[in-house]
Amino acid sequence: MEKKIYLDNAATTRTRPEVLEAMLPYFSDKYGNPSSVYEFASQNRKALDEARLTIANSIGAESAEIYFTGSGTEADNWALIATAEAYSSKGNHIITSKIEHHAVLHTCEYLKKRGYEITYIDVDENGIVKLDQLEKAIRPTTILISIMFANNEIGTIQPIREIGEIAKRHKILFHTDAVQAYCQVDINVDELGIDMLSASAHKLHGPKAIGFLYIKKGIKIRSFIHGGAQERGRRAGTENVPYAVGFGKAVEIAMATMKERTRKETELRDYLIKRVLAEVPYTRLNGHRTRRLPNNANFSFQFIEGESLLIMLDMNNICASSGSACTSGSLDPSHVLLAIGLPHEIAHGSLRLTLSEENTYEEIDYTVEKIKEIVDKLRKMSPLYEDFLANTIR
Amino acid sequence: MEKKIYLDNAATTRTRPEVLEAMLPYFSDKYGNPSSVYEFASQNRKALDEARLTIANSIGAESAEIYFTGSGTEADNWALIATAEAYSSKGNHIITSKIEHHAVLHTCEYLKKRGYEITYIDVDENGIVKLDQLEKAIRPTTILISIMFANNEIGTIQPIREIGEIAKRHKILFHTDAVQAYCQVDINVDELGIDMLSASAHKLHGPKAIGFLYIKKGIKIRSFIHGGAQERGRRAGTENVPYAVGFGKAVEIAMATMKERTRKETELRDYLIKRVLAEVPYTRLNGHRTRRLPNNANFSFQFIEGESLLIMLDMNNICASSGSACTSGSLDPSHVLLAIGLPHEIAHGSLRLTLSEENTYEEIDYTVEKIKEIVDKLRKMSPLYEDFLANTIR
Amino acid sequence: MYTKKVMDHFANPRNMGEIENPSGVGTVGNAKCGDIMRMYLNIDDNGVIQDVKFKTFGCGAAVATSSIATELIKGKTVQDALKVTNKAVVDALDGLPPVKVHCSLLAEEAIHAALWDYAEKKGIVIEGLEKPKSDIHEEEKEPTY
Amino acid sequence: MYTKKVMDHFANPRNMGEIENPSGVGTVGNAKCGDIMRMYLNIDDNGVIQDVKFKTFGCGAAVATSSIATELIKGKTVQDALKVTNKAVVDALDGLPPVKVHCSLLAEEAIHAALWDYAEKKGIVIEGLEKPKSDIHEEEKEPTY
Ligand SMILES: Cc1ncc(COP(=O)(O)O)c(C=O)c1O
Ligand SMILES: Cc1ncc(COP(=O)(O)O)c(C=O)c1O
Repeated sequence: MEKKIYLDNAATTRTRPEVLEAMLPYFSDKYGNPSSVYEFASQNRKALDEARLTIANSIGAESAEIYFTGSGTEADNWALIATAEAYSSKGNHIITSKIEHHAVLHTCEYLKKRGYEITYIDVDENGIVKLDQLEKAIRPTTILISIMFANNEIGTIQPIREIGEIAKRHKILFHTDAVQAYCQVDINVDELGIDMLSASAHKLHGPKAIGFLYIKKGIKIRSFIHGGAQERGRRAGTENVPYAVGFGKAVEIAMATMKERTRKETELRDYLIKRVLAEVPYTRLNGHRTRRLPNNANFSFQFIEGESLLIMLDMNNICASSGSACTSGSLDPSHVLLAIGLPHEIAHGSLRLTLSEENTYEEIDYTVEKIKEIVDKLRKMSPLYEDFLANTIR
Repeated sequence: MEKKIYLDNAATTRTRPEVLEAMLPYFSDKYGNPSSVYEFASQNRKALDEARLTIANSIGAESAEIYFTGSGTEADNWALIATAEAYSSKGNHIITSKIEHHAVLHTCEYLKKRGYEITYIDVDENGIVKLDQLEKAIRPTTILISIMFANNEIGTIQPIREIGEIAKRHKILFHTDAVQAYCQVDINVDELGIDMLSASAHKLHGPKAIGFLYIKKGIKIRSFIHGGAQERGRRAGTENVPYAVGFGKAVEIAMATMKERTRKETELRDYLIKRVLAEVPYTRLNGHRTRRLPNNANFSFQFIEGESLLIMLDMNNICASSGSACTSGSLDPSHVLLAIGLPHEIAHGSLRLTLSEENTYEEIDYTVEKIKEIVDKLRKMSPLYEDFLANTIR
Repeated sequence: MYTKKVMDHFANPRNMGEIENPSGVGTVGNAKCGDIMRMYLNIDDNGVIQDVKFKTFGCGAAVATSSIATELIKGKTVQDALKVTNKAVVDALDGLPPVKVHCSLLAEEAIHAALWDYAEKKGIVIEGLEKPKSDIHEEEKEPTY
Repeated sequence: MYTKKVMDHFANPRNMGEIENPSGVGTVGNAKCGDIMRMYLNIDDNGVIQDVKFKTFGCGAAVATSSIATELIKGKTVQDALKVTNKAVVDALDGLPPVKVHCSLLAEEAIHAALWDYAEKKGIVIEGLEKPKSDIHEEEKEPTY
């Protein structure tokens, strides 16, 4: 295939042409600083607030509860660090899971160095957080539960409503990293008992490097980035008007198309999963079979290593990933795959394919054929496969 | 005048068409995540590193010393908070000035709540930091001196080299907020003894919401935003490739045109200052007469209030500001004008006009005429002016 | 930021100016906080406000609230003028941004100050009128830097 | 990320496969760390490496370093093969990314392991050859979560 096949939409997505279109006027024409007094600039404040309203509506929140950030990562950092500081008189204990994104895990490590205590809850073999363990982990000093809405590697969707109920029952704040789930599954913060929620535009065909943190009214956490009075005094820095407008546009489209889009993606995903499991031996699907993101498939191919597979797919114009993009280049296998109980050598041989509505059956067919060829080639090269065959034959 | 006259380039600037042009391919075409393995995405890492190199060269630094951030504000927060945490075993004392941007001042307040001690150095009537006071303020526990390169309100340029020498003599880290000075004055970090430097793209016709922090090699401060391994593990979050490329382009142009551009701006600025001081009675220039940013003029008009003046200028299609954009809407007069010794009522009546190379003599002439009319009108409305006249006549 | 009504009163303030030998004059606010209002009143023997003028040092909202306040009390009796609250001023302007609501308080206060001066000069007591604070910002603190 | 040379050796690995009844075979690395290399050697009576094959489980760099390492030692005497350092491997590939340099160490180690096996089988001592660590990652720690 000449054309590139992009199957890494969990890493980032193509900025939609309509989104770019919406942003364009805010660079060289309407470039005023939204904090300025004059009319020319204050129209940009309106544009910002329109985007904010679109986003607020998408999760059943109010405009005043949405704060733009410079990334999903920043939103996660903000939620954790500022809560930790604001509630330190109540306690110093935070509960999270073993399969969070590094934006949460590394922030927890940072907080640990500052004297906070962190409990990392286990997940079952499908990647679902163990609710009984979660509830048992709660102490009088627990100030925050932070559990992701859906996992970025294996796509498993967490029982958010149940976690929200546990948090509420124990009067503990509940933050969820919804960077992967946002605009892929229905989210209503009040119904689900969510106090804080992080999201990021570039996962839904918006621009890279803008996100938001939802903070429920009445939660008194301070700001994370200090300075000017932007974002109602809670997040300083000259506003990114073009990206906020683009984010708003991306959300508008994603919400309008959600039902039909995710139905199609789910069909294509299931077709992909079925073919791979049927046609590539010694292969497993990671993550929950049905409670998973509509666009996520994650496989482990025994006896081979993920990076080699990725490079060979790349040579065939297929863009895919193993684990999260941010950890590539590292020696460690994915902490998520280890958490669901995979042995190291199998965790190393994993492949994540994440779809968008732009992908076709033709692309998937081509990809499956290539996977078969490449896995075969790599197994022929693998001393592990050699040993396996020797043992089986004997 | 039908056309808008934009004289608020210290608040933000128009994104240059060439900059927008440079960014465009990175939205809907080359949209890959730079951390990904495949070729399609790794070309974006190259684009990122080219921008980084352009920026490094502009201040005599190395590529590996430049870290992109989500704003100038974030760069300031990072420098202060991460230094405070990294050096807390050495001490807890930070020295800054009374005229810093809120990105520094409010971060200092935050650190104060966390047990750090802050000394705010005075400035003289021209806004120049008192070096003797600075040196005397140094204690064995001092870990950081943070003094801005040039002030955003009154344009005064600080004696950075001297401050760098003091810092070096006492083996204390020196951070400078160069958001306003960057690409307006020559900066060589090594020659000036700067250990950390913050800058922001949107002040030099780049996009809003991208900045950088220069961190001299060997300085062991941790990251401020935790998560993925982006920016060599020091600043997490999916990279803003389009804006980084745009920032690089803006710097390339700004550096190439600096000499001629600032010469022109200085001329126009001096023309503006001369006319206003000569033609509007009871007016003073704030900031140093010559050691000031080439594009900054800041006046105080006695007996009138700044916001009224701004709105009336706006009615005449002139965009200007009083103090910093972020504090507008607040009751407090500018902390910078108070720090240079202005009484409150005079501080309230200030006007900042900041030029770009796009401004013309014609625009300045028109603006001066309007200022004269409006100041006259507002004084007629002012009880302070009434009292003044009554007292003078008597 | 401001409503059309505010902008109109700011751009074309009504009753701006002075009155020579007024029945009462009052000044409130202080320059430190960035707004000072002065109200001049001419009140006839029936206690009706025949003329009113203002001078204001302050932001757009300060000018607009002064202007509309003069309109609201002109032709009214002293007693009716006393009933003009800051809320009435805000409503008449179709609203003010939250950070600017204090301007409407200042306008109310300025009217009271002028009436107090009138009462003192006449040696009468106006029922329901308290001695106005000379400065409605009194309780606010100075910025820390 | 990788040089052309690395990509070439990865896409078209030289001497990939097994040798039946080799003079020596060695396996290093471990699956935990994501790379395992196995080297097969056929060494003639003059101590010259006549044939070499490899199998590798690992990343692109692991495959490429194995491949180039076989080229570097094929036809060499045991003594000359011992002089092939990991640096030589890296240079022959026109460089490796810093995080991947450990792969070249693994390749060096795999050669040594195969030579050790050969020496043990023959009951000889090869001067300058130390018993290879079975796992060059031994000293590295497990991730904390
Ligand atoms: C001196 C100074 N520092 C910091 C900032 C903050 O920069 P940014 O708007 O990119 O956050 C500004 C401008 O707003 C500034 O003028
Ligand atoms: C679950 C999750 N959280 C956080 C992030 C970080 O988002 P961003 O890249 O916008 O910083 C990502 C993606 O990178 C993610 O998948």
